[in-house]
Amino acid sequence: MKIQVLLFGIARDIVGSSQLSLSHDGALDVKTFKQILKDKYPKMSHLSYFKVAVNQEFAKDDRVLNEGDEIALIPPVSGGSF
Amino acid sequence: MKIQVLLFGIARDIVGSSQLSLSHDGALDVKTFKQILKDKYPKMSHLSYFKVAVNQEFAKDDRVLNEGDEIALIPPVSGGSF
Amino acid sequence: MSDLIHITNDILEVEKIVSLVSHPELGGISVFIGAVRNRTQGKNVVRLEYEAYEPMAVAEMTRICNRLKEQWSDARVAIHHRVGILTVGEAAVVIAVATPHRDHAFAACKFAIDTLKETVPIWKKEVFEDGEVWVAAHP
Amino acid sequence: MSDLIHITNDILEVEKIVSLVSHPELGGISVFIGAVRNRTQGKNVVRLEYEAYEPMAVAEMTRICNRLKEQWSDARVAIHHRVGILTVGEAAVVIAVATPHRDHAFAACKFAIDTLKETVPIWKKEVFEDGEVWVAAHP
Repeated sequence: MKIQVLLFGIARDIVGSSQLSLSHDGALDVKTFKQILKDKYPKMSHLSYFKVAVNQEFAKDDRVLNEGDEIALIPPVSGGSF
Repeated sequence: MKIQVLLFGIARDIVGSSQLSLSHDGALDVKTFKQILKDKYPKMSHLSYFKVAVNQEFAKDDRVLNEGDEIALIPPVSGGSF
Repeated sequence: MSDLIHITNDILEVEKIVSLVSHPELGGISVFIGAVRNRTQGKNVVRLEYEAYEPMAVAEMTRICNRLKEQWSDARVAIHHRVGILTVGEAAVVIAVATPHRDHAFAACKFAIDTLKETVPIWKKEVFEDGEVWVAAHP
Repeated sequence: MSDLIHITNDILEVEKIVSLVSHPELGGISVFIGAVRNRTQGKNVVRLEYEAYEPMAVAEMTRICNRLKEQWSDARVAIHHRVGILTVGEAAVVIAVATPHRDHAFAACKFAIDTLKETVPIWKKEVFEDGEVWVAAHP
């Protein structure tokens, strides 16, 4: 299975690109997907957190990703400066 | 003693004028002043309340009025329409 | 009467009032706009007439700003109130409060309008198609 | 993207956003303006860069409006967020909520900005004289 991932903010800076292609054998849930990213990009583990959005909605850890889903990494949003 | 009283809103409508002159023998406190007004203008008793301001500040019942004070009747302010 | 505290016959311009309190170190601005409503108790309001005991209204608004700054010392606040004849939808009062963070801006702005409605000597007459009434005058 | 929910590169005009929610039967309007602050943690901010995952940001803002109207059914709400390069003092977000009475307007507007700051995928990079940082990215 092959998925495309959209990257924003610091996640884009860490990966060095605004999109990422990922191949995986068999079913892939959000939890595993996040672990793969952390393994591949250790700096991801240093973030306060990051979430995964599937088709423009936040997805839980057990959500299974499918080819054709719009998948995005959501690093921490803008925070408390006002 | 003679005092001038400024009237606004419904108090002005009740009295029929935006100013009122009042003569009184001896010391006059806010409480007595309010009673005189209610006696003279019974419709004043039908208001939710009215307050007295002396020199642009709300005055308590025991405040003594003096000639030369800026005295005003303050009927209920604009209330809760927004 | 300063720029920050103002009673006027003119239309209130929100953008201008906000600019009076905005400041590079204050990131949260809470604005309250009190507008003339169409219907009270099922009657159509044709227009409203606001009347102020102006020098005392300015004094009370100044006291509100001072009390507000006792509680939120880094706040900047502007209170503009309109008087005269207003039509439905127009703003009667605009309050803008800027603070470093947003929670204080909301709390302080709410304090200002709540206190204004209790203490500032400004009266509102609602004019209907078939009569008129001083708002809140009677129980 | 409707008029009420909007992401734009242009300067946010408060008056215009307020006019989107104002209505003859809604007397209380609470507006929140989130502006770019000068200093965070003692450093001078030269400029800010806001970046949105735009379709999802619009979807999240729409969800906020829907949840808001579940709780305050007679509210009208507009949320406009700016993206791109902003300078100190400029508004990054403007939220306007109109309700019949003011308490609801304040509560609903506060709900909207609190939720927006948690869930809407918009990121802020602070650029200082000597570097830059994605806000809130790290613990």
